[in-house]
Amino acid sequence: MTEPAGIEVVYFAWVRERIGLPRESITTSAATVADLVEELCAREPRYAAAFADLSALRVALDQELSDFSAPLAGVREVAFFPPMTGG
Amino acid sequence: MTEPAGIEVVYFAWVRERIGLPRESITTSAATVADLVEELCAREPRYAAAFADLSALRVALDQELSDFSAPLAGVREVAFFPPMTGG
Amino acid sequence: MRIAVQSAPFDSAAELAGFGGAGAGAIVTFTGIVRNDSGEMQALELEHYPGMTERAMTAIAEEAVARWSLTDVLVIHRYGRFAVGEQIMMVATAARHRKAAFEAAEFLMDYLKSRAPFWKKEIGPTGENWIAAKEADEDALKRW
Amino acid sequence: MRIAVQSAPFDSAAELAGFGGAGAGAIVTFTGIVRNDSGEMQALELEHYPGMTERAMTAIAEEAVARWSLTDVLVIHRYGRFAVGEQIMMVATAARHRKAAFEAAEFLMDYLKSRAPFWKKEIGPTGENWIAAKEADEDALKRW
Repeated sequence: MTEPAGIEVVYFAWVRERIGLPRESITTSAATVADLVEELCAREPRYAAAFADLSALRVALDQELSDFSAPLAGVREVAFFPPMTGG
Repeated sequence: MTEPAGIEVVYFAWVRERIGLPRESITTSAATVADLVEELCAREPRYAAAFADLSALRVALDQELSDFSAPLAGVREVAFFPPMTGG
Repeated sequence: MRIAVQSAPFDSAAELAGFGGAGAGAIVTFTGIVRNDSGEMQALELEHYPGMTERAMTAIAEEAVARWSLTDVLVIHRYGRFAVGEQIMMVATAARHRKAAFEAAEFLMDYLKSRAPFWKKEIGPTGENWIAAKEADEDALKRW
Repeated sequence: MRIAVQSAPFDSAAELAGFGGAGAGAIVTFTGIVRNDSGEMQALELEHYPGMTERAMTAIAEEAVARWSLTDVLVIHRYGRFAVGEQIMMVATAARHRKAAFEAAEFLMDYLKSRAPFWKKEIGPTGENWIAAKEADEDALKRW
């Protein structure tokens, strides 16, 4: 746990649909992305449903691909989404 | 040697330049392309110069790539040229 | 170098006017078109991550320029709702030689597919369906 | 399928209007441009073998269509005298998937380079020079 900080959390594709909103501002003391996911899952079943299988998810910190073990210190925007399908 | 037959012989790129003409009709009893080359080389030095190194030449029979050992029977057009450089 | 993320259609011919750069001997383009694989698709929806999309596309294009000494590069990717047959994206690469132009274009496509934040959803008569990423797409990155 | 051997310039945009065929999801194009490698070239001359050129180009294009199930193919090759920067040739391939479109375009280029009867001559300030075929060009055919 670190000092509570304000962070933007954004969701895309079916993660957005399961959680039911595209973005939210939260205050968290989660130290890592994994901690943040745990905190969100504890909130409501729709979060637990979206994060049920982390291997099916990707995370970006301040718009750079990252991973679930990454620290959140200094991060302003966390994005969760499924593997990308552009092209 | 086969029955003498009329054949069109065409030259491209530096083969044409060395021989000094783009095409000629000849009557030959050469059985193969190699025989025809030998016959041409015996004519004049410019032919011998053009055909000095057969590994630097390609041959087409009736507009299909072929080789120097191919028979000439039934062929109407023989073309000699260096390796191609299209694209 | 031109990178564009847009919902509007693009005109390949207009985009390629003046494309190439000094010393270019080879230009390769790729255009992606909406297919109707299931035969029942009514539309394709492409969602993206504004901001990150431009960053990711720029980073991928800059890497291609550096690795293949490209004399020019163009990447356009659309988002929004598409009908079957519509152009969805294009890339163009210019280099001195053809091998570099081809390789760079394939590199761009492989990376855009798995590293640019776009997600495709098929709209059909019985509902909507997010298209899953293929393992082969991720594997394709390993050759670079 | 469209195969053209011509001395006149071509307009890529016009050539590609309507190109693709049913079910195409990927279109790859290659355009070859006259480079000035020596820095001293004043013009490039391309000689070809009328009749055989069309036959060879058609055979190569038909093989590409068969091997990669192309939905469309286009090959244009010019001959005559060119200035640096001029478009000399183009190919376009359309297929369901990008891998097939890319491979078929590279196959067409590799074969056109060594199997279509064209010969290039560089015209410079001190004279003319036939461009020699590269061993690498012949080797490139082995991968197909």
